[in-house]
Amino acid sequence: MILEPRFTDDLADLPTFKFGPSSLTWWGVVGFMVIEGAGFALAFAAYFFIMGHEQGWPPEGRVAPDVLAGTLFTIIILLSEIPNTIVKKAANVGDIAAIRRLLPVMVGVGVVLLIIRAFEFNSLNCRWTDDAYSSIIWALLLLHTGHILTDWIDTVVLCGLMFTPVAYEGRRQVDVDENSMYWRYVWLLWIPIYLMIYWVPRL
Amino acid sequence: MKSRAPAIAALMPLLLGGCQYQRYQSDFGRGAVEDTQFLTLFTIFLVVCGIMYLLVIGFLFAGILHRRRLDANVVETRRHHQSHPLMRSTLIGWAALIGVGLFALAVASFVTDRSMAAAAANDKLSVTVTGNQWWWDIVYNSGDPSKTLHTANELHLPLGVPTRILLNSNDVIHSFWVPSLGGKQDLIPGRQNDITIVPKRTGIFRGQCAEFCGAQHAHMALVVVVDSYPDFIKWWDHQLQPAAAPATPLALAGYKYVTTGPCSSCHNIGGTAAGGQVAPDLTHLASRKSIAAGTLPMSEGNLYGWVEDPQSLKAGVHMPTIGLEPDQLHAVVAYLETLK
Amino acid sequence: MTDIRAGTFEGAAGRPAGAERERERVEAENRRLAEERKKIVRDGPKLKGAKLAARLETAWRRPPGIIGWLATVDHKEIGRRYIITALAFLALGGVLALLMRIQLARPDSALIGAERYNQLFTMHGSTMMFLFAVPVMEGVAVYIIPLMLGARSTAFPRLNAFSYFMYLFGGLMLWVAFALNVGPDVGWFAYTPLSGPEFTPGKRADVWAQMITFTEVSALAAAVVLVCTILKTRAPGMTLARMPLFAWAMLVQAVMIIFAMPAVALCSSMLISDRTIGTNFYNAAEHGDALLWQHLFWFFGHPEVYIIFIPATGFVSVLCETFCRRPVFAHAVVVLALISTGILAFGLWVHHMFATGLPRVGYSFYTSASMSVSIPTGLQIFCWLATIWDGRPRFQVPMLYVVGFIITFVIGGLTGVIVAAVPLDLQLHDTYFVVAHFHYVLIGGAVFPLLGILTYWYPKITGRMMSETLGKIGFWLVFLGFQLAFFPMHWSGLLGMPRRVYTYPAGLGLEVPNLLSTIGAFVVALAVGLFVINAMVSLYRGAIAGPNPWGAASLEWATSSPPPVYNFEHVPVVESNTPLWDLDGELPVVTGLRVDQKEMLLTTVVAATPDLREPVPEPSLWPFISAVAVGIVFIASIFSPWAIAVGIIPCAIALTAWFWPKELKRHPEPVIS
Amino acid sequence: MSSLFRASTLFVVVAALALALAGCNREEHHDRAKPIGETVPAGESPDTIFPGSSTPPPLDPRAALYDNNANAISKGQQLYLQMNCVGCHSHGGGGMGPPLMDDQWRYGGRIDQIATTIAEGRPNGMPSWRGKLTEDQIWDLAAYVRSLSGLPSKDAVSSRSEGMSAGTPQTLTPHAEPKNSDAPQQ
Repeated sequence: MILEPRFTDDLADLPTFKFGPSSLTWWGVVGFMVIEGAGFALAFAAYFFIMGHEQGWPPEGRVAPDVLAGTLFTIIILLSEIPNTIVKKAANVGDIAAIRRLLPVMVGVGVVLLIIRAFEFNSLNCRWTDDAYSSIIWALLLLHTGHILTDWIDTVVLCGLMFTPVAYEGRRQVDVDENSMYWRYVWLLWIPIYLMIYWVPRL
Repeated sequence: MKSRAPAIAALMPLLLGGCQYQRYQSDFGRGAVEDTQFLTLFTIFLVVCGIMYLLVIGFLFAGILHRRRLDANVVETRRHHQSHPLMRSTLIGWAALIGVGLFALAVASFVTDRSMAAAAANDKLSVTVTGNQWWWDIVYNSGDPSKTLHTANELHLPLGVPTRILLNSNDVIHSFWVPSLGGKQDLIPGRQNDITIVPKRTGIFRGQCAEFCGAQHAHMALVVVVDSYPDFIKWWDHQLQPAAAPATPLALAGYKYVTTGPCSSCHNIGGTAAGGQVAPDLTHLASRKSIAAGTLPMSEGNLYGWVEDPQSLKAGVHMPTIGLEPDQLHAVVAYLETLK
Repeated sequence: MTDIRAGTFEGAAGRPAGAERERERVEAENRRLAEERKKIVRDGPKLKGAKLAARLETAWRRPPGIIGWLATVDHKEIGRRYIITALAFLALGGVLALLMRIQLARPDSALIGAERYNQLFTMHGSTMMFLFAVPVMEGVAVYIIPLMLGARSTAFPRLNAFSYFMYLFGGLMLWVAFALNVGPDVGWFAYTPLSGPEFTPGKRADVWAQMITFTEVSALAAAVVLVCTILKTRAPGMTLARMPLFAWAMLVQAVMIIFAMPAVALCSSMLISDRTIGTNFYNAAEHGDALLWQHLFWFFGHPEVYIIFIPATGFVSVLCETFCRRPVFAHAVVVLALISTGILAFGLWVHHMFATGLPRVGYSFYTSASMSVSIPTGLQIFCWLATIWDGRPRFQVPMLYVVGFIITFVIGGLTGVIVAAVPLDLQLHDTYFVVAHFHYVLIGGAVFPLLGILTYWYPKITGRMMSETLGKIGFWLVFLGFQLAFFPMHWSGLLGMPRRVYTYPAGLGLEVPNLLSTIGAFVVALAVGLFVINAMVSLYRGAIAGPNPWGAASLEWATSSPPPVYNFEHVPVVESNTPLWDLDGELPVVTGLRVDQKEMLLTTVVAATPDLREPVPEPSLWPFISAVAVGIVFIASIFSPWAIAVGIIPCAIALTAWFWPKELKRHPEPVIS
Repeated sequence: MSSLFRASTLFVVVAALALALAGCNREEHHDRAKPIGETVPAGESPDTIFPGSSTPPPLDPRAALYDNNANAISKGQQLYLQMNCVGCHSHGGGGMGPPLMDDQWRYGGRIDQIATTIAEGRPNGMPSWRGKLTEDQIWDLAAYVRSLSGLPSKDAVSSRSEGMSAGTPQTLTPHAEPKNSDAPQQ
C-alpha cells in the first residue's frame, strides 16, 4: 500500500547554489583533498622511514639538491595566492569581469610554475635509479607535479568556461570559488615537500 | 616431563589422528622451552575465550527462546517503548567483563613474552642460518675459525643449551619455523633477525619456511635433530672432517665426474676441487636425513631420482636437469653415498 | 532571493562604455530568465499522483539501448551492476578455492603444479578482497542509501558510473591476464623482494599492482559519492541522531576507505616504478627496505578488512531492527562503537608483522591495540543480542543469517584475540590457524550478513520475494558446510601446516583435517549455487512483494518495489528513528521540486534542514569514455612509463567533455546536461 | 554510428589479443624435465666467423625459447652474478673482458652466437663453460647478455637486481643493434 502524502511545506524558493559547506561540490572537492592528503602523508612517512635507516642524510656520496629553482618556485607559488584570493572574493560577490581578468593570470602563473618545475627536476643532483633517497625525492617531486598539473588543467577549463555566457550562472562562480580553494591546498602541500627535498638534507 | 599426557590434546576434539604425529612438526611437540610456554599461554587464552563464547551463545539462545506473549507482528516503536531496565546494567557489566578479560589476557601475554626473552638471555652456541630460494644454508660459528662448520638443510642442536640462531636471507623473505621447538622469525634481506631456542627433549623435529617465498615454498623444509651434548660434539667434529676419499672404482668415477662436471660449479665438497658456493654444501650429504631441503627422505632410490631429474620432483628449483648417462648416474650416486 | 547573480559593478565613474552596455544586456537577460523561472512546473498538492509520476518518469528516464545502458547515472542501475559483477567475481574466486581444495585434499598430490597453484591462491585472495568484498558492499550501499535517506539520487551520479566502470575494467584486466598466463603469482599481499623486479620476472606483479590502481580509484570515487550522499542529501528531519545504523556504517566505511586506500595506491605505484623504471624503494642493497612495503601495505590491509566488516554490522543492525519488531537496543552505543572501530582499525597494522623482528616493546603496544579493537565489536554484539532478547524475533531466512553470523563471527573474533598475543602469533602466524581465523571473520562476519541482506532487499530491488524453503535449505547448507570446511583448519594450523603451500608431506597428521576442509568447501559451493538459483528462479516465480513485505521501518520501504527512476514522488520528511513504524497512516512530504528537469533536495549536515535545490546530472557517455581512456593509460603504463605522459591528453579531454555543459546559454535554473 | 562502433570495437579486440599473445611466451617457464638438447634439435654451429658479407647460418631453433623470455633472462641474471662473470665483464661495462652493453660483437651478437662463445670459450681469457654449465643455463646466460645492450623486448627484461644499482635499468637501455666488430685484439 503506497502511503498517501501529507503535504507539509513547499521548498520552491530554496536557492539552487550557495558558497562553502552548503554546496555539494564543496564536499566533493574536500573529499578529494583528503584523499590526496592521506596519500602525501604516507609519502612523507616513507621519506622519513627511508631517512631513518641512514646515518647521514643524504647518504654518503650524494649531494643535496640545489636550492635555486626550488626556492624560486616556492616564492612564485606563494605570491600566486594574491591573485588567487582576489579571484575567490570576486567569485563570492559574482564579479564576472574580475574573474575574467584574473583566471588567465592564474593560468599564466601555472605555466610559469610548470616551467620552473622542469628546471627543478635536473637540480636534484641524482637520478631516481641511484638509491632509495633519490627515488623518494623524485617521487615526491613527481607527485606534486601531478598535483599542480591537474589543478592547472582544471583552471584552464574553468577559465575557458568563464568566457562563455554560462559564467553568469551562480553555480559556475561556486566552481571558481572551490577551484581557488583547491589551489590554496596545492601550495599548502608544497611547503613540507619543499622543506623535505631541499632543506632536510642540509640539516 | 614425558609422563604427563599433553593436556591440550585432551581439549582438542578427539576425532583426529593418534598422538605420534604431534611430536614431529606440530605445536604440541614440547621440544623446547619456547613451545611449552606457548602451550601454557594458549591454554589460558582458550579457557578465557571459551568462557566468553559460551556467555555469548547462552545469551543468544536465551534471546531466541525468550518467548514474548504479545503478537509477533505488533511493532514496538520508539515513542512508547522503553528497554528493559536490566538491559542497561547488563550492557555496562558486559563492557566491564570484556575489558577485564582482555586486560588479563594482555598481562598473561606480556609475562610469557618476558619469560621467553629471559630464557633466551645467556646463549652459548651461535648458528647463522641464511635463507635461499628453497634451501637453508647453515654455519656453526665458533671462536676458532678452524672449528667453523658449514652445512645445509639439517640443523643439529645440543640438549638444554640456549642456541642463538642468526637469520639472514640471500634473496626473498623466508621464515624460520620449527613448530615443536618454538615461534617463527622471518629471514629478511638487508637485516639480521635472531631467535633463541633452548631444546628440552632429544629427537627429530621438522620445520618449514612459513613466509611465501616463490614457486617451491612448500618444499623448503628443515630437519632439526636435538642430540645430547656429547653426541652433538661428536657430530660437530665428524662434520668438520673433509669428504672421505672414494674406495670403489665406481665411486672414484663418480668423484671424477662430480669434481669436474657441472656439480662443481655450484656445490662445495670439503677436501675436493668442487668449490661452488651457490648451492647446498655436500661434504657430508649422506649423513643427513633428507634430500633437497626436506623434500625427500634420504635413500639410495631418492638420490637416484633427485640427481637424475630434480625438475620433475621440485619444478622450478635452481638445480638443472643435467641429462646424465646411466653409467655416469650410477657413478655419481655411488660417490654421493660415500659422503657420510 | 533570485538565484541569478546580477553582475556587481565597481564605481560607475571609472567604467568604460563597453562595460556599461554589458551591464544593460545582463540586466535584461536577468529579467527574462526571472519570468521563465516563474513558469517552471513543480510538484505539490496541485500536481501529484499518477500525473506527477508520468511527468517525473519522462524527466528522469535514460535513453534506451546500448548507448543509454552505458550512459546511465541512475544509482539503482549502477548499484545492481556492482552487485551482479561482484557476485560473478565471488563465483570465479570460489571456483579457484575449490581447485585449491582439490589439490590439498591429499598429501603430496601432483594434480596442480607449484606455479599454477601459486597463481590460484593469489587470484583467489586478490579476487575475493579487491573484486568481491569491497565492491559488493559499495554496490548494496549505492543502491539502498539514497532510498533509505529519502533522496532522489546519490551525489555525483556520473562519478558513481565512472567508479563502476573502473572497477569492471580492473577486474577484467586481472582475469584476462590470468587467462593469458600473465596472472600474478606472488600472493594478494605481494611482499617484496619476491614481487620485486629480480624475483618475479615478466609482467605478473605489474598486472596485480595495476589491478590495485583500478579498484582503488573505483573505491575512492564510490567513497566520496557515499560520504557526500549521506551528509548532504538526507530527507528533511533526518538529523544525524535519527539516521539509520546502516547509513552510519556506510559513512564510517567510506571515511575509512578515504584514509586507507591511498596507502595501497602509493605502495603499488612504488612497486610498479621499481619494476619498470628501476627505482630502489624496496631494494635493501641501495638504502631501501623490504619492510617499507609491509608497513605501507598493512597500513591499508588492516583497515581494509574492517572496510569489509563494518557494512556487515550495518546489515545486521537493519535485520535485527526489522525482524525483532523493535529499534536496535542502545542506538547511540552502536554508533559510537562503529566510529571507534573505524578509528582504532588504523592503529593495528603491525600485528601482521610480529615475525619480522621489529623491537618487542613496540609489539606489546600492538598486542593491546589489537585486543582493544574487539571491545567496540563486543558491545555491538551485546546490543544485537539485547535487541533479540527484548524484541519478538521472527526467524525468517534473513534472521537465520544473523544468528549464523553471531555464532560464526564470535569464534573468529576470539581467535583474533588469540593471534593478537605475540608469543601465540609467533607460532600461529602464516599457518592454517590464521586462514581459519580470517575466513571465520570474513565469511562469517561479512558474507553471512550479505546473504541475509540480499534476501531482505531482494523484494525491494526486483519486486518479488525469494523462496523461503530454498532460503532455509541454503542457510543450513552454507552454515554447516562452512563449519566443516574451516573449523578443521584450526587443527591443521596447530599441527604445523604453513599457508600458501601447494602440497604437504604425509605423516604429519594433516590428511584428515585437509580432507574434511575439502568436503566442506564443496558443501559451501553447493549452498552458494543454491542461493543463486533461488535468486534467478524468484525473478519470475517469486511471490509479488508489495512496497513493504517485511513490515520494516526505514524509508526505502515507503516507495514501490522496484522503486521508480526518481525514487520518491515527493521527498519524505522524517520525524523519528523508525519513520514507517511511527506514522499515523500518511507520509509527511515536502514539495516544490521541478518536474520537467531532474532536481533533488540538499539538506544541512547535522540538522538536515532543507538547504538547496540541486540539479541532478543528465545521463552521459563521458564517464564511460573517461573510464576507457584512464583504463588504457593504466594498462599501457605497465609496459612503458611514457604511456602516462602521452595518456594525460586523452584523459584530460574526456574529463573536460564530462564537465562541459552541452549548450553554453543561461537557463532560468541550472541544469547539468 | 553503429558500424563505426562495431569496427572500432573489432579493432580494439584484435589489438588487445595481439598485445596479449606477445605476452604469452614472455612468461613461459622452461622447467623441463628433459635436458634442452633432447627437446629441440640443435641448429648447426654458427661458430664460423664469416668474413665480409656472406650471410650467417639460420638462427638456431632453440633461440625462440630463450630470446625475449622473462624467466630465461631472470635466471641468466642470477647465473651472471653466481658464476662471477662480473669479475671480468663487470655489469656489462667491461674490464678485463670486453664490454657487453655496446654494439661491438667480435664473435656475433645473436643469441646462438653468444651461447657458442660461452660454451666454447674465446682466446684472451674467456673460459669454456661446456661441461661446467648445462646447455639450458648457457642459453639463459646468453639471453641475459643480450639484455645488457637492450636487445630483447622491454617487457621481458627486469629493471634492476636486488643488489647495488649498476647503471641504467635494462628497461630503459636503448636498443644497440649488434655490429660485427673487427677491432684489433687487445
